[in-house]
Order: sequence, then C-alpha cells, then structure tokens
Amino acid sequence: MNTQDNLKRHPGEETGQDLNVLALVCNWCTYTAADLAGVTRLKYPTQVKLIRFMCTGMIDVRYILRCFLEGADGVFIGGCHPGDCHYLSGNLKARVRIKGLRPVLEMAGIPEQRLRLSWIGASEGKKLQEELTGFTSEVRKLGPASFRQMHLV
Amino acid sequence: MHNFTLIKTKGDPGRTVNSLLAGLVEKELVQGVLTLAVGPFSSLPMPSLLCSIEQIKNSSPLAPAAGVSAAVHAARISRGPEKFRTAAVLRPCELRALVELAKLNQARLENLVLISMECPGRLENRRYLELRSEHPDLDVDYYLHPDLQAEASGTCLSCTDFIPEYVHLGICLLGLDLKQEIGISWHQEQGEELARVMEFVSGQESDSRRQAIKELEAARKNAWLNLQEKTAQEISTPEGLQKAIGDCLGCFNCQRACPVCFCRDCVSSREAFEQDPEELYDRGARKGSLRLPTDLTMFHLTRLAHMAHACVGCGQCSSVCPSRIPLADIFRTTGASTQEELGYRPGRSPDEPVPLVRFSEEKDT
Amino acid sequence: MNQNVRALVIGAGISGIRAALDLAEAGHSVLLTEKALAPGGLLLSLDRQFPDNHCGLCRILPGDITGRVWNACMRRGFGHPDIEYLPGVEVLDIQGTPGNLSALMNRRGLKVDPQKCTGCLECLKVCPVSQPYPLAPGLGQCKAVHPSAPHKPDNWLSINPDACTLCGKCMEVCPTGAIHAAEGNGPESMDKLSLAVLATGVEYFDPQLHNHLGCGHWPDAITSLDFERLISGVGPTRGVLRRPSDLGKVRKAAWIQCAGSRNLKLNADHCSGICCMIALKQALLAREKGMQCALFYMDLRTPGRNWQKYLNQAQQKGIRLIRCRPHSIVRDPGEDSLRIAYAPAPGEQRDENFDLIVFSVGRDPGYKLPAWAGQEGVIVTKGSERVLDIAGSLIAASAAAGRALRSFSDSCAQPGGEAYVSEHEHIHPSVLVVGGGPAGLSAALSLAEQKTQVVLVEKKDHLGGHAIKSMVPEVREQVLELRDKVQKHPEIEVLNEARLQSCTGPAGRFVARLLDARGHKREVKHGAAILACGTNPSRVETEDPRIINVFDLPEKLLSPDAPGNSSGRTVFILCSGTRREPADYCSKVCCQLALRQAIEIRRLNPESEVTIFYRDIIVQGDDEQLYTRARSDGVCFIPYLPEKPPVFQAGEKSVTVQGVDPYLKEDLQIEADRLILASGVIPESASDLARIFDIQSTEHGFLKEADVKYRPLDSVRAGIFVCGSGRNPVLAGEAVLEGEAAAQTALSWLARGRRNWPGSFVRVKTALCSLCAMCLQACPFKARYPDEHTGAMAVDALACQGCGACIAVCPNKASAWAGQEEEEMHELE
Amino acid sequence: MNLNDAQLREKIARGPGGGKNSPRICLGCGTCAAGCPMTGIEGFDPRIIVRMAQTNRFQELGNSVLPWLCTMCGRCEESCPMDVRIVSMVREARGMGGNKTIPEAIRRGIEMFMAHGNNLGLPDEDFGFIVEDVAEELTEEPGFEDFVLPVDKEDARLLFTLHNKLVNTQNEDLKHWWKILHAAEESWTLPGSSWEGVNWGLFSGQDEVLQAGVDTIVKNMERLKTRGLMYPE
Repeated sequence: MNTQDNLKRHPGEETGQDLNVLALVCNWCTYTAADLAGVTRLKYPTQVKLIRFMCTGMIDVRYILRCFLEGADGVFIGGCHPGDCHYLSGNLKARVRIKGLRPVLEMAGIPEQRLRLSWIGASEGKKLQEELTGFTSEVRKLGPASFRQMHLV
Repeated sequence: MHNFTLIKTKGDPGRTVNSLLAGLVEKELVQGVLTLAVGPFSSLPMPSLLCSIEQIKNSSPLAPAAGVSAAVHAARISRGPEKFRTAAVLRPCELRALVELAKLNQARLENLVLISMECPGRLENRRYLELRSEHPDLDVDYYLHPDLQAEASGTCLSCTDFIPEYVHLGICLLGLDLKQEIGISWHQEQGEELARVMEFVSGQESDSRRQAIKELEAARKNAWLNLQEKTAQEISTPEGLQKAIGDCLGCFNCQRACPVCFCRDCVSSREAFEQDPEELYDRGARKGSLRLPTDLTMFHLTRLAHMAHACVGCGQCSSVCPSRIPLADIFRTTGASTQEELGYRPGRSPDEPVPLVRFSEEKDT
Repeated sequence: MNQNVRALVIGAGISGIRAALDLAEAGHSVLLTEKALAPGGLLLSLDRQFPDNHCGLCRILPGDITGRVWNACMRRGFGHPDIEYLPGVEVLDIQGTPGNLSALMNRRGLKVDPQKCTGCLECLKVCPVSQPYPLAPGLGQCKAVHPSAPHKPDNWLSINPDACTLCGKCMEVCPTGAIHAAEGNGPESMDKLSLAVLATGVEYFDPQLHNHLGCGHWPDAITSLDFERLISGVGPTRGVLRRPSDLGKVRKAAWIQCAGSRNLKLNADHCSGICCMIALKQALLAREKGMQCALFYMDLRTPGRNWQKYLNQAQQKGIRLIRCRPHSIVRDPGEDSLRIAYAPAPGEQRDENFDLIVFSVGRDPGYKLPAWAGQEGVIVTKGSERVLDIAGSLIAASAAAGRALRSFSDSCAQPGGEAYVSEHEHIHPSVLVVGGGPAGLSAALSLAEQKTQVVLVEKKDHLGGHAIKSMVPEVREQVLELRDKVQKHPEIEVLNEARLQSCTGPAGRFVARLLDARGHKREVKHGAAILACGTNPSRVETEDPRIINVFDLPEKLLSPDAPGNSSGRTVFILCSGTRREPADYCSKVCCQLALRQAIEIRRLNPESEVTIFYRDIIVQGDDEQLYTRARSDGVCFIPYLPEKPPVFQAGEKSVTVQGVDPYLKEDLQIEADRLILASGVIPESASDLARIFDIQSTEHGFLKEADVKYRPLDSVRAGIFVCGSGRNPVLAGEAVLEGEAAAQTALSWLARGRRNWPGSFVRVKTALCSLCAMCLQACPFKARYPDEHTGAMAVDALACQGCGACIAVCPNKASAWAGQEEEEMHELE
Repeated sequence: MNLNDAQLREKIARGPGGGKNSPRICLGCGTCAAGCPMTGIEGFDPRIIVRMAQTNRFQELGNSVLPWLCTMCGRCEESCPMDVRIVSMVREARGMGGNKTIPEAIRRGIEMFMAHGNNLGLPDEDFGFIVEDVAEELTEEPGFEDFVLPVDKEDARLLFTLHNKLVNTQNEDLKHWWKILHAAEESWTLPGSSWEGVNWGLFSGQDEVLQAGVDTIVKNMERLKTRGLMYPE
C-alpha cells in the first residue's frame, strides 16, 4: 500500500525495467491467484509490482491517481469475481468507482488502456498470468507514461 | 406543460415575482424567502434571507448575478427545525446543486419551497457592476435585450440545462413579453398545493414560448459541443492539463465556491500543506525541482474524481479562480462523460441515488 | 476458554472445519484430524461452486479475523489458535463415555515437514512409485510423494501411505531432512476427549467398479469429480477442456445424471441431492468455454428458493436438457468421440456423439458409517450420512457442533457453562428468537440448553407452526416434544400472539419493541436475534370443495369417512403455482407431501386411482424411496411441460382434468372426484421481519442470508441470524437442524464478541464528518450508523469486518483506518 | 370395472417378478427404449408397453400389434435401472390377445402342435422317413459308416428334441449335429414322436400351449428314461 516506496525500490532506471506496472489486488482472490501462480511456477512480467489490499472495495480512487502521478505506466486492479467478494460487494463498488474515474483519467491525458480492472479468482493463477502479461504488453505499446519525468503542478 | 399560468407584470417582471414571494409569506406558507437582494452596503445582489414583506418586495430575484452559489445557503437554512420553512429562489444550476446536497444529508428539501426560473445566464460579478452603471434598470433590461444576455458568463452561454427540472414553482421567462406578463409553472405535490393556495388557474402555453425555448436550446447545445471539443483538444493531454492548471495558486477558491463540494475540510487542502521539509527535499531531488505548493494536480484530479458525477455546471469555480483556470470547462466536460458513463444526472431528482455507492449485481457491466 | 472441554473433530472438509470453528469460537479446545495433508476435503477439488459459479470459501472464516485466523484463502491453509490441526491421521475407533472418550488413531507412512521443505522437488525425481494422482484419478499419474493439494505451495507435499514402498530414497535425497517417518507411526491412542464430531463426508459412487455404461473402459467417460479437476485452472490441463484419451479438443460434452443412484439394480434407491446442480454448474462452466452441452436427466432436482433460477439460467445459456437415461456408450471404429444411445421420446431412438461424457456421481450405495459412529458422545454430521451442498454441509456441521455440546452438558455437570456467562458488559447475553415453528423451537431449545436466555416471539397463539399438523407421525412427535421442552424450559420466555414492531441498536445491544398478547408494549434487550419465521401455503382460489390445496388435504380428506374418499379418482397437479413467474422458485415441501398423501390414499382405498401430474418430482436423499413406494403402490405419474400444464374444469359430477400422456402421446381426460393442487408456499411474514431487522429479503420475499453458500444462516447484519422456511423452503426435519445450527452460529458470535471485543478497524474523525452517510450505504455489513451522541457516523465494532469500503467512499477521510493516517496510505513522508 | 379387470390389475400390480419388478415402478427413463432394436419401428417403444400395463390397459395392449413387434431379446430388461421385467410382460400381453392377434404362422403352428405334437403337423411316420433318409445319407460319408440313428432308444443320456425347420427344410443341419454327437460318442436318442423342441407357447403367451409343449417333452423323457435334454432354443 506504499506506492511511492514501491516505485523507489524498483525505479525503472536502476533495474533496467522499461515499465512500472502496479497491480493493486485483493487479498482473498487475486492475491491468492498470484500465490498460486507462484506455486505452479507461472511467470508474469517482472515489471509488475503487486500491492495487496484486503478488498478492491477499499481502493480509493485517489490511490489510483497517486499511482499515475508518481509515474506508474499502468495500474492493474484485480479483485474477486462478482459474487465472490469476501465482503460481499467490494468488487462491485470498485467497478462503479473505476467506471466513474475513467473520464477523469482521460481529462488528465492518461489513456484508458493504462488502467485495467479484472476479476481473477483464487484458483485462476493462469488467468492472472495471462492478464498481467497482456496488460504489461499493452502498456508497453503505449510507452512510458509522461508523468514519470514531468514536473507536475 | 399543463400546470402553467400567466401573471401580468405591469412592466416589471422582478416586482411581479417579489409580490408572489411576499404572498407566500403573507399566506404563511413560508417563514422567509431566500433570494438575491442588494443590501444597504453591498453593490452586488447577494443571497439573502428575507423575513419582512417590505424587504421581499425590494429584493432582486431575477438579477442576472450570482456572487456565490445560493445552493449552499439554501441547504444550510433548510437544516433547521420544521417551523422554519423557506422559499428559496435559485437558478436551475443552484437548484440542482441543492438536490445533490440533499442526497448527502446536507439539505432537507421538506423545509423548502423550491422556486427557480428559466435562466438566460448570469453575468460575472464585475461585468454585472459595469453593465449596471450603464443600465440602471439592468435586472429588467437584461431580459429584454438579447445583446445584454450575450454578456453572460461563458459557462452560462454553453449551458443547456437552463430550465429547472426538480422544482416546485417555475418562473417562466422565455418567449413571453415580460413587460406584459410572466409565466408560472408548478410541479410536484408541493407545487400543486402552492398553486391551489395561490389560486393559480391553469392555462395554455403559447407556441412562441415553445419556439423560443427550442431556439435557445439549439444555440446553447451548439456552444456546448464546441466547448467540449475545445476542452478535449486543448486540455485533455498530459501537457494540456498541466498547462491549464499551471498557474494554480492553491487557494482552494474553486473548492470553496463549488456548491456540491460538501466536505467540512477538504482532504486535499490538508494534504498540500502538511508535508515536512525532508520529504519536500526528497521529492525535489527526484526530478530536480518541486513546484510549490505541491500536489495541485492531485488536488484537481481528486476534486474531479469526487465530484465530476455531481457537477451541475454552475461555473462558480471558473468565476472565482484568480488565475483564470478554465475549471468549469474541465469539470463540465469530465462530468458529462462521468455522468453518461454512470447513467446519472445530478439534480434530476432527489430520489436518484448517488452513483458511487450504487452498484449493479450484474456479472458483466 | 474452558480448558476442560477437548473436542475431537474427524475430517477437515468444510463440515469438519465449520464444526471445529464453532467449537473453538465457543471457547473450547479442538483437535481436527484429517486423513490427507491439506484441509478442505472435496472443496479442494471444486474451484467453482454453484449457484454463482465462483468460489468464496474464504467467507466461512469468522468475521473478526485479525490476528486470530489465517486471513488468506483456505486453500492455502487454515489456522486458528484454538484448533490443533492433525493432518495425515486416520481415526480407527472411538471408545469410552462422553466426557472421557479415547480415540485410536493411525499416523502412517512418511511425512514431509512443510517447515523444513524448500520445495526443491528432488524427492519427486527419485521416487520409484507411479500412482494415479489422488486429486484427479484417471486424469494423470504422479509419484507416491506429490503436491498435497492443487493450491498448495511446493513445500506442502504428501506421501500416499498406500502407494509408498518405504524405500527411503526420498529421505536420502532431501537436502533439508524434511522427510521423516510419521510421528508415532502406527496406531496410537488419544484419551480424555470430551466429545467427537464425525465429519468425514460420504463416499462417492465409482462407476468404474460397477462397469457402469463402460466407465473405466472409455477414458473420455469420466466422473463429475474428475471433471472438476479437468476444468480447474490448476488441473492437469490447466483448465483447458481436453479429452483425456488423446488430449483432443472437447466440442461437445454430455452429463449423465444419477450414476449410482436411483437404480434398484445397484440397490441405490436414493437421490444424491446435489448432482443435478453440480451437473448444471459444470455444463455452465463448459458452456462459458464454448462447449456444446447436453444433460441427460429424469427429474431435474432444483429445490428451494434459488435453484430454479439457476436451471432457468442454464436453459437460457443453451444447455440442452434431455429427459431420459442413456442406454449405452460405444465408440465406433475410426471415431474419436463416444456415441451415446438414448431415446428422448417414445418411438424416437437417437445416437449422438460426444467428446466427453461426465457421470454425475453421488453417494455410493454401499457407503456405511464406521461402527464407532454409534458410540455415545460421537455426533455424526448429516453431511456424513448423505451428500449435501456447501450450505447444507455447513448447517449440518454447526448443528452437529451444537448437539455435541448439548449432549456433553447433559452428561457432565456444567462443563461448558462458564463460556456463556457474559463477561462483557456491552453484549446482552440473551437471544431473541422470532417464530415458533420447528426452526424457532429448536433454535430456542438449543440456546437454552447451552445456558442462554431466550425470548421466543410467536405471532400465533400456539407454538409448533404448520408442522404440528404434519402427516408424518415422527415429525409431529418431534415438534410436539420440542414444544413441550421449550414451554417448560426456565431459560425460555415464550410470547405468543406477539407483534414485533422494531429492532434498533448496534450489534450485541439490540432492543426490540413489541406488543404482547394483551396489546401491552414491551422492550426486549438482546445480544443476537434468530429470525425463524416460516412460510404459509399460497391460497388456492376456489369455492369448489373438490379442489383442494395440497396443504389442506391431511385434515380434510385423509380420514376414512371423509367425503369423496371412498370414490375412485384423485388427481394431483404439482407445481401448480410455483417454478414459474411470478413465483419462480420451488417450495420443496409439496412433492414430498403429495407422495405421502398419494400413498396414504391408495392404502386407505386400494380401489382408488391416483394420478400425479408433475414437472419434476423433487425429493432428495432417502426420500427417493417415497417416490419409488408411491409408484409401486400404483400411483400413476404423468410428467408435464411448464408450457403445457394440465387444465381442469369443475363440472357437476366431477372435476375434469385434461393433460397429455407423453409416453402414449395421448390426450388424457380424467374425471376426477377430487383435484389436489400444489400451489406452493409463500414467505408471508419474512419481508416484514426483514424490514424490522433491517436485513435484505429476496425478490420473492424470503429472508436473505449474507452468503448463500458459505454463510447461509448469517444475515448481513452482525448478530442477526436467519433460518427455516422463511429463508429457504425446507422440510420440518431440516428446519429443526437449521434452528440448531442458527443457535450455534449465534452462540459462536456472542462468545467471540464477549471474549474478544474487537478493536474497531475504522476510526471516525468526528470533526471532519459531514454526515453525508455514504459510509452507511457503502457498508455491506450495516456496521455504520449515525451516533446521536457524537453527531457523527459511528462504527459498530462488532459488525465491522474491516473491508474499508466506507473509508474508500468517504471523500475527506473522516472515516479512516484505525491504525493508519490517510497520508501514510500515500506515503508522503 | 369387471372382475377380469380387477384380477388383471392385481396380476400386474404384483408383476411377473412378484411385486418388486412390477411395471408400476417404472420411472419412464427410457433406458429400455434406447437399447431396444425395435424402438421406432411401427411406433414401437418398450415404454408404451410398460405404460399401458401401468395404466390398466393390458387387455388393449394384448389386442394390439405392439407385443408382436417385440423380439423378446431382453436388452430392455438387462438395462432397466428399476429392474422391470419387460419381456415377461410382453409375453403375458401376447397371451391376452387370444387367437386374434397371434400372427398366422405361429397360430397355425400352435394348432398343428396341439393336434399332432409338432408345429409342422408332420405325421410321425413321415418324420421317421425323413430322419432315416438323412441318417442313411450320413453313413455314406467317410468316418460315419457305422452311424446308427438312435430313435426311441431307452436309457440314453440325452433326449434330442428338434427345431422343426431342421426337419422341414434344413435337413443338412441335422447331419452336423449328428456328426458332433457321433464323434463325441454321446449316448442320445431322438423321440419317435413329439420331437418338437420349439415351444411357441413361450412366444404366444398361451400358458396352456407352453404347458402342453413342456408336457410332451417330459413324457418322452419319462418314457425313454433319458437323463438330459437337448433343446434347440
């Protein structure tokens, strides 16, 4: 939950990473899927940094904005499938919030492809791999985000 | 529209409205009136709570000015006990803001008689004063001379929501000879009740009125589309937005003037000024320099993220910005997308739930 | 905690885990044994479960998880401070008396210590054994040492004692010495156990052993359990549906229901209950992947409030439902798919090829409980007697935990009593039970017998509900006995003819206001409430005495001298008011009732003719025998399609019923002397209760639980529990079980709250709060409420589960994490 | 309801298996129909047979052609999960129809059998000629020069009854049998009369015919004191 720290620990310049992708994932489903991906030795791009939340429903839109303003090239949000939420409806709340946030990102000049919301169940290690890989390559196509170097107001 | 009646004006539509408002108090339907009035020491008509018949009769309900949004004050007044019932005369945008505030427990609509008018737009404060020095009868002349209306704020000139929607009594000004008459429409149960007590007789609306509304709608729509396009082109790029807000002082005027921003203490204002020097240095070192006050992009985007769905397009943010940042253009353009995305129209009805806590159980939407 | 009570729970599937949690949360120490290494049982194999086709296994964990329970997906492990988990242990025998049982246990073979294992998998390379992978039999081979469960990390390895040759090669090669013989290898006795709960679950039918339709011979004909592995993302094909024989693409799949059940030749006169739903789910999952799916069935058994909709969904998604039992499966030379021979309609014989055939297997007809299950002090969960769905298993497990504790407190003096004395002044120690039917009675009695004060509120002037008029003598007796006990119990206050008006206050400190029988106002303070309202028969609109509601029949017509009884013809029409809009649910009780009545009518008058028009006969478990009995007693069954129901007209001499005999393809006209309509039940008082207690109700007005699978008896409001037919139509026996389970769930909750008053997750900065109430709307657990004293939105610490939804929605962070500043979340040091 | 119906109903209720295997217990699942070689031919379906039996329309079933479409192969019974004895039911239904529904060939065969002891109505004398003729032919073949046809030989181990087609048109097949018996040095005998081994009472559902057929064989066995029976079906 410490976005800047994550960026500092793995700044693109130092590690030779071309991209910074932050994945904000829920503890119960997507994080478990990531764990499972590890167990089954599925690889996903090293540019992705997972940040664990208890629930996607607790992801304040400001965290997403903060990620972008601090130079993230892509923000991936992974939660439980509708109906699976440990807290019943957190994922649905995340969904409507992100829907409402998209025009704001557009106004800020952040292409909508840089933010992806995905449902990944606890058993879907494979889907996590596919989603993160797909998302990273899509973000790579867009190139590094302008905010990374920009002196922001 | 069926619930519509015409009232003779004897040359001054403003006075006609004043009499109507006074009537509400006289008939004890309300205890006071919230409307624009020029006080003994002010030059601008400002929202005022008027309790005496005399003061009400001297108020300026139709003055084409809005120094501040009256919505916030209507909201505040309405939060009292039931014995204080107030007739609030609001512009359509203010009315929408009030409905939004009511949804968030900031206003109690049951304590208000909602009165609004067909709004040709408001003048910026300075322009209002300038024009009034030329036109002493500006509050009446404004409605008679289209060239005066063309002086309205940019936001108003591209506003397509100039007819009040959720309202009890509507003051109809378009397509009428205001020297002769104004129209009154009534809506909702409360409106019906008022019409009954005030003994309004339902009558027909003229074609000329419909025509005038149509024309204004078309002109406004056109202006609005142009504005949206311009904003999208010029602002919604990483550099564009930075340029647009580049001169932001961090005064938070926009947030304070915003009628739908309801927080007691904005999270952004806390954030921008609560950083220790070490952290400022740390951040400065990363990119070589740090613009102060910091985090103003975060502030504006936060405000967009929090309030775009509720933006009623009043334009106060732009009006109060000392750096002339086109905040209203940014907000309205973003708001239009957000509102469409969420299927939400702010101020349409107090029964329409706030979208950010309303979610669909559907699997894929 | 009461250290004297030491409970043994056998089997760490969800039943065992639920029972263990209930016992532990009530303050007892628990030993949980499991034959395998990983806890989770069958659920380890089922990635996705009906009716939402997703998981949610994590939701059986208690709400206030911080620090006490592993807050992770249970597939990764399970930990609770009061539960000692003993993997790889088989219980062979239990002897002794309640309060002093001893269990003979067997720890066999070699063990891999997950603490020492690094997951290098060198042992797999040297193991000489090859065995079918236990989690996907028929779908692949593995070594004797193998991953313990699909979701486990590599350092969780199991060694199958039946396959292991004890050659010791793995021990030699292991770099960290993680492999060693099981501690106390061999049988070992564990003594001084207070009680035991048997929760091992049933054994499933193996069609291969019976050469059922060539299962075992054809690699592409698999069981439904295998299919779960085949479609699992962590299965042998990583979730891509492929034919096991040649890994070819699966385009078309068929499900064959009732493999090993509803078959007299296999001595299987039972229904396994949930296979229909499992098959529908599997077909839906396959359909999502683009497969064409067909399901061969006889009756689609989708009882209750929710499942009919699931069936509708399956039909809408294009799953073919074929009403017949296939005769054979063959593979033609040169073909790579299997051919099923079936006859969907009279005179119509078809052959159709499928790439994959799934046998829906249920309880093995030869399955028996171990002999020691009858030992006094050993409580058997219902889920170990018959196949139950997730919710059913959990309900049965909680009920078993409750029964165990009650049986124990009977035989020993006040052992568990201390745990239930209020230690926290804020929580009121009593429970309000609403509804005096079987569910409410059993809930009240269970609570009272565990030293908890109960106020039982009943709308009518008597207790027992509809069940006291049941035509099943055992049910009648059971309910009457419950009623007597409840009425005599000193801990229970019964308020008949009471009208509930409101219930306010935060969890644990509720205040209910009601009018008693004399119309006097009454306030009842309670810590928790159990809503156990039932249902009422929906009305049959007719003046004609010959047209009778199935629920009225026992009284009206079963006595031998009742009018019309001696005459010839009775016709039943089942589902006459339900399983279609607007009442698109199954009332569950009608089929059973109609079968009993039909049998009774035939018994009273062997000359009479009884005809039952039905859509699907929905009886489960051993109740299948009622259906078999009715048929063999000469009741004539005629299936009808919902779009073409039988019609009737009351004439002077008889009620004419017109329908179609699908076997003979003939129009039927029956001049009936009486017509019995099963028009279903409606939850008349449930939506009122839902409003009073501020919980949700369904579109049909049933009480809605927090989670239909994993928290079936919780409501979304902490401290408010739901059970009985008002939640979901149940038979009387099931209602009793639900009542017991609800009581136990409530007791666990109360005990947890008292023992461990949680620090709140969320802090409210009163000065910042604008009272916009978005937090109230965002909170899924109704843990936010306006506090009259502070003038801000407060947090109900007992109800809050720490999801952060209110914080995310609060624009200026007046709601904040208790231990963290908002600024820290953004880390702007 | 006439008495006959009531008796019938009782009979059906009990079912050929004595209650447990009654058609009433049928689930209508259609496994039988899916395996039946006749399903769909002239509208045939075992479910119809069972349904008519269930619904007290046994007489109607007997009067119809349906029971005669069945080949009585038994695949239905073999696969029936409710263990309904469908074949036995078909036989009973055939019997219910009386002479009206029995196919001409079978009806005539039965008449012949009842009159002459075999389905062809072949006089014993003619039978003697035919078999002696074939036996003589056989002795002309190498290795069977010593073959003697045993007819009405007492105390043989096997009584050898015949399918009438072997006597009628397929005489050659007799030789094949006899060769085997000869090579095996079996002790056997043909009956000189009542040699018919095909019991069409089994198919027609007429118990009295079935009984008569069995009786003739039993009498022959008693008369000739044979210990075993070779039966062509």
